[in-house]
Amino acid sequence: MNKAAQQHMTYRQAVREAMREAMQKDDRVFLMGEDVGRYGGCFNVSEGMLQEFGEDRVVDTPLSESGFTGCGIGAAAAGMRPIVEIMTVNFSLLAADQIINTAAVLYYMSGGQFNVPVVIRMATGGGKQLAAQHSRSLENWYAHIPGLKILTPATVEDARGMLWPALEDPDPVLIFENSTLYNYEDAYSGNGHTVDISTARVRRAGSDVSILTYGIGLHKSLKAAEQLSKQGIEAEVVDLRVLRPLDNETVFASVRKTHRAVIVDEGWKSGGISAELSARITESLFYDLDCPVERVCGAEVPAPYARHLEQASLPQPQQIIETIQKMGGIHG
Amino acid sequence: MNKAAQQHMTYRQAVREAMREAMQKDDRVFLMGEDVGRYGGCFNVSEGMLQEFGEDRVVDTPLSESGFTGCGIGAAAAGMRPIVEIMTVNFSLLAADQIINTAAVLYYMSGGQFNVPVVIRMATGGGKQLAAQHSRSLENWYAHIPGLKILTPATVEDARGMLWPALEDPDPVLIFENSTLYNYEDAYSGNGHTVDISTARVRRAGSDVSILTYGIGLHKSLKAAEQLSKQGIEAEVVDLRVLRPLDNETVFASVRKTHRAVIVDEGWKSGGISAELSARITESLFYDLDCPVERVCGAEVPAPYARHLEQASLPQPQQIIETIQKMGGIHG
Amino acid sequence: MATKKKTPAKKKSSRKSREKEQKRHLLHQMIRIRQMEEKAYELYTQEKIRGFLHLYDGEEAVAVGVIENLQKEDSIVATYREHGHALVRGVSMERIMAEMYGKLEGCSGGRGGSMHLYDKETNFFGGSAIVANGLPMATGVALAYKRQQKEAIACCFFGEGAVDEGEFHESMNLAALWKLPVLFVCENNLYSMGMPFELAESETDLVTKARSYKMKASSVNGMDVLAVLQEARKAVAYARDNQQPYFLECRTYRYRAHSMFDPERYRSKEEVQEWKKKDPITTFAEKLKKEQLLTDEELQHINREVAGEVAQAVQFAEEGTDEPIENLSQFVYSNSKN
Amino acid sequence: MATKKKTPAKKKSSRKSREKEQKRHLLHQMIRIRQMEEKAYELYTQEKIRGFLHLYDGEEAVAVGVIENLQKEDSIVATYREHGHALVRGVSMERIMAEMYGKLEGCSGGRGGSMHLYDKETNFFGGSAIVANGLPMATGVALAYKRQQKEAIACCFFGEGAVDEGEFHESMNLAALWKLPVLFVCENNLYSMGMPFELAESETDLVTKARSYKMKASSVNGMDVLAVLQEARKAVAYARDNQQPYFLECRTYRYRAHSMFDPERYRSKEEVQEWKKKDPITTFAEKLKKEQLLTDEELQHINREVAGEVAQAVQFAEEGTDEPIENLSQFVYSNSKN
Ligand SMILES: Cc1ncc(C[n+]2csc(CCOP(=O)(O)OP(=O)(O)O)c2C)c(N)n1
Ligand SMILES: Cc1ncc(C[n+]2csc(CCOP(=O)(O)OP(=O)(O)O)c2C)c(N)n1
Ligand SMILES: [Mg+2]
Ligand SMILES: [Mg+2]
Repeated sequence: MNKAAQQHMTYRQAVREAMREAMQKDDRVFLMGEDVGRYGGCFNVSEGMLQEFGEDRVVDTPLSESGFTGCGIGAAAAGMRPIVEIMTVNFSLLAADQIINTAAVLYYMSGGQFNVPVVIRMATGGGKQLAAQHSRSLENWYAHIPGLKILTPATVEDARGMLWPALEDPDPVLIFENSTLYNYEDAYSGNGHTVDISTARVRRAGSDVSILTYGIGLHKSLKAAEQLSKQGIEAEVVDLRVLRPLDNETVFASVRKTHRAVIVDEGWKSGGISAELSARITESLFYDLDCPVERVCGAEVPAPYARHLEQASLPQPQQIIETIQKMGGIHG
Repeated sequence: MNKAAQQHMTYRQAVREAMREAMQKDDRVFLMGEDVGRYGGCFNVSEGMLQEFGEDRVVDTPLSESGFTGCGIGAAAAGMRPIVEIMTVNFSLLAADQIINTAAVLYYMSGGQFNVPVVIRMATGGGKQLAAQHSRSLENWYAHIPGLKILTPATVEDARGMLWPALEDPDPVLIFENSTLYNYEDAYSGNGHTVDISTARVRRAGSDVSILTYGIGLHKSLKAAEQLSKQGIEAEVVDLRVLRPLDNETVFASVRKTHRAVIVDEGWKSGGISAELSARITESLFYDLDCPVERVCGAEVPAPYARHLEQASLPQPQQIIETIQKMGGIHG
Repeated sequence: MATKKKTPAKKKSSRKSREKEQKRHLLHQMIRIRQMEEKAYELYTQEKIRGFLHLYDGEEAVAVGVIENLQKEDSIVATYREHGHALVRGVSMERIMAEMYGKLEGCSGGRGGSMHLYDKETNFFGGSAIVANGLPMATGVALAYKRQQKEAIACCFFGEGAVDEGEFHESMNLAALWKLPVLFVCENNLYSMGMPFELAESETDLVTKARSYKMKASSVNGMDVLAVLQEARKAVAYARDNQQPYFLECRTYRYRAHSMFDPERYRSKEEVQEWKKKDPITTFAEKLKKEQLLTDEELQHINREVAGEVAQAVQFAEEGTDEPIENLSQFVYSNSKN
Repeated sequence: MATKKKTPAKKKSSRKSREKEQKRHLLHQMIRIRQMEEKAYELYTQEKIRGFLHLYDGEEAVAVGVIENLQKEDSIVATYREHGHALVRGVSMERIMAEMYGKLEGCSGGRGGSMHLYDKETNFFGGSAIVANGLPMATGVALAYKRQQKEAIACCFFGEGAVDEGEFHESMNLAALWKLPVLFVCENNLYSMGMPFELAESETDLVTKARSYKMKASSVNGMDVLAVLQEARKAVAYARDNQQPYFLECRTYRYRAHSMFDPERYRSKEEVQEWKKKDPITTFAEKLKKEQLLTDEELQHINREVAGEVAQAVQFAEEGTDEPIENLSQFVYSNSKN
């Protein structure tokens, strides 16, 4: 390992560095969104970028989610490489028309003529007592839509490395950053290398059960896995990284090995990515399974404000542990 | 059976009669939407209602999906019983904010003070060569959202009988009418009775496999079941009717009996209702299953215009038949 | 709220005393908001209150001046910056404070928090934290009232940032087209988070903008509670009597950060200081003193009284109960029929 | 498209002949649209064309008058009523017809159909069937051009129904605020499906509405191709030279049903007849004849020529190939890198 490997970086810095680097590399890239400039980004992600790149490339937009997202889509179709920031996924509902009726279909509808190389970043997730309108994890929802690619960086490395390939991708890519991760800090090699945006990754090897997760769920799952290990249960933790298209191979390889699967997702259970993974696993690996696939998901309620209620509505390591302990034939 | 039982009625007429009756019964009820009045409804559903009920109760709205849907939500919260018609689910993306950020959460967020007894009707589905922006089946998508109730009438009886209980329901109810069903005609008892809006129904009894479906899928599934029957395979066809909350009991009872399940849904497979059902079945009936749950869904592409391509993208009876024939241990 | 004994007197002096009473009442209401929020700020730093907290310091004259004109049967639709509106509408400080604590006794049962105060009793329809999302709702409430042939109006508060959103446009058109009794109150505090008004709007004359929907509109100094009171009185009367919408811009300023986290890189300390000189509470108190409607002692008395109310509200909140976790799913759906 | 030999002459007569040529060209273009759509109508009744089909009869002067002013590097964003725009932009009638047939040779490879004509070659960005959905895109295209320091503008066509949508509002504000070279062309044909304009808009003076975004705007008789040509020339020049948006209302009328299914309960036959008297093609042909720029014979010649073009387009479409079903998923995602 080189010296730079000692470097530490927050997830927030990683996203910022990724954007800075992209802007330096390619002058078609620009950032637009509410308060990305003067304010420094509502999560302080783009701090200093206005000063570095100027108003033409770090564009504060009025409160017009549909307008500016559509604008980014149009600019992308006309040769630019915009990074559109929507503060949180909850506000993206106001831009749903542009994302789904335009970005997701333009390439298909035009018979392969107009592609939309836009990157749309947004914060997602709950856990900050922001209540029903500010706490959703709708990446699941967008993952239902053909034509979109859905990335969910959970590590500093991915927050740093996914943006450039997303910009290089000719199709619309949505990047969901769990807002509770912005302060998360980790070692970072510092060499600015990119990562692939098509595969899932095994973040912890194990033989007894596969935990399939992404985003904030990765961190909770790793915690649970540590605990389980003390009890002699070795969980393999798979970070999905990309929710659309899903990387079946990595998931299946893990489940084939462990014969058990639990999906951990802060999003609502019904019709979420957890349902899809469960369905795919039973479709393809039915006879490999030692017991039914389990799901540990967010409670199906609008997020409550009160802390104890909100925490109860989110998947916790303890729940993951208990779910796994009860799985058929598990030892430990 | 009484004489009225001989009566026939189209699905379109059934929806219209349901609306007329509701307006006659309860003067808090009114209909609002684009072209519901003068034009008679874009699918001719509300023809004649403007003349019968006047402009105050059959309200032609400007092209403002978010505005008039939110208006209906507000009016509902203030004591009215609006039926909001959004022409098709594709345009409802423009009203996603009001449906999800307001209607779905108001009751919860206000600690049980303000309920939203609005009914939002919209056409859904493909098959009419209307291409990518006009052919989606997004009822799946809305079924992911806690706080909403999702109805999918597939029969004349349900088209006629679901509206009133939906209006009586204190919560926001979305009714999805598959646009290819409007001309579908069936016997109707004519006594205007209502139906429950909480259960699934077995539309055809069978012992070998359960086909779980709804909307247009019901009709395709029944066709497939007839064919299969000739080959000695008796499929039980379950019409889900309500996509949220799902009626687990009826579904599970059927699968417990047949030990095999196929889900038929015109919507996209990944993360749709088919995934959810598959996941629930394996979670609860893993050891009852003779083979993995199968899914026959819409191809994951934006709808193409060309007829042969579009038809290839939609589930067809033949596909259902072939899927079932290949299921483990099926005789016939 | 301020319960002063009325002394019988000649007609003129009775009008004078009514005026005095009303003015003191306005002052009292503004001070209640200010003090409640100062406490909320403090409690936030102590992590008693969590989530986002959007304070209204500097803007009190708007809520007080407008809401003073509303009748009981009117309704209010507000934003996430709505503590003041809820309070002067008549939601008790105790229930507001308890809500910010996330307690069952809160006005939304602890499920809403600072951004989602609700109170059916006073027709307070919340508390929406999606910018401009309340405008269609207010329009719909007014539509209901019109259908029900009530005399009531819907009063909708929102920031100038909401004007950029499509929902503003659609609601303005619908309300004007259908002649609905909505009072749209735009609290123009010159910033939406860090975005200066003039960088967000191609047309900064909001009255012109409102009139482009053929809606009656006017603008008022939102730092002057009497000016707001008077202009809003006309606006409310217009909406109610003519069954027509009205757009009222109140030019104001927020002293504090947008929410609790905000480096405030977008404006200067001097600018904030300049606006503080126009403070709606201190300038109004000065004015009353000059008019000999208020003594220093009386002002202190009001402040002390309100401090007592705040202390009691905090105690109420502190003693509040937590919703049992098994009730997490309650209110996702209603149980009863309509 | 009409390729006439230029005869050398004196300056004055050469100007005259240029004028003559241009006018005939305009007429020719309008006739091409009209005839192509008459054929499309017929083919629809024969179920050769399916889905929705929105015809432009009566509105031809708008597309022709505006697009005539555009340069090759400009782009167009249109709606589902876009056959005419595509055609006069330079997409061949053959590829348009093949698209309506759903053939691989169609300008969208058969995936788009009537509502989704696209052609990258001519910067024709489609063909969106969601009302107002093209306005943000056009704004974005203009933003790109401005950043790229191209001289190009984006020209966006939409119906007056789109004006009610929030996306109109947001796009107008962004374009004006950021000074983007977009030409917003509102085709005001007085109805959005069955909704009469005056029942949908609180302010029916669209120029006033556009100006409320501080956008330069004007209105023109959309039944008069020369008027449109001239007004659009100014508008295009303004947008290009000043790098600013422009809003142009073209007052026009559609003769046919909204799409192919439409009981037309919302307007009278007489009203349609009245408008037909103002037909952009017949009135313009009459005018040219009066000005002795066109003879009956020449008109017949044009009509015949166009009929030939239409026949050839139909033949092309008929002979087109079907996309193999195994390619269904092609173009959901691109395969190559950017
Ligand atoms: C649709 C939407 N976009 C963005 C946000 C994030 N946000 C919350 S408040 C705010 C600023 C709103 O400014 P303004 O309307 O002027 O009200 P003020 O906060 O000044 O009272 C923003 C951008 C949001 N809540 N909703
Ligand atoms: C967002 C949306 N809402 C509704 C529709 C259905 N619809 C298609 S065209 C149309 C009328 C549009 O009228 P206008 O904008 O005036 O254009 P015109 O058809 O008159 O050219 C409607 C309501 C749609 N396509 N998109
Ligand atoms: Mg503001
Ligand atoms: Mg029109």
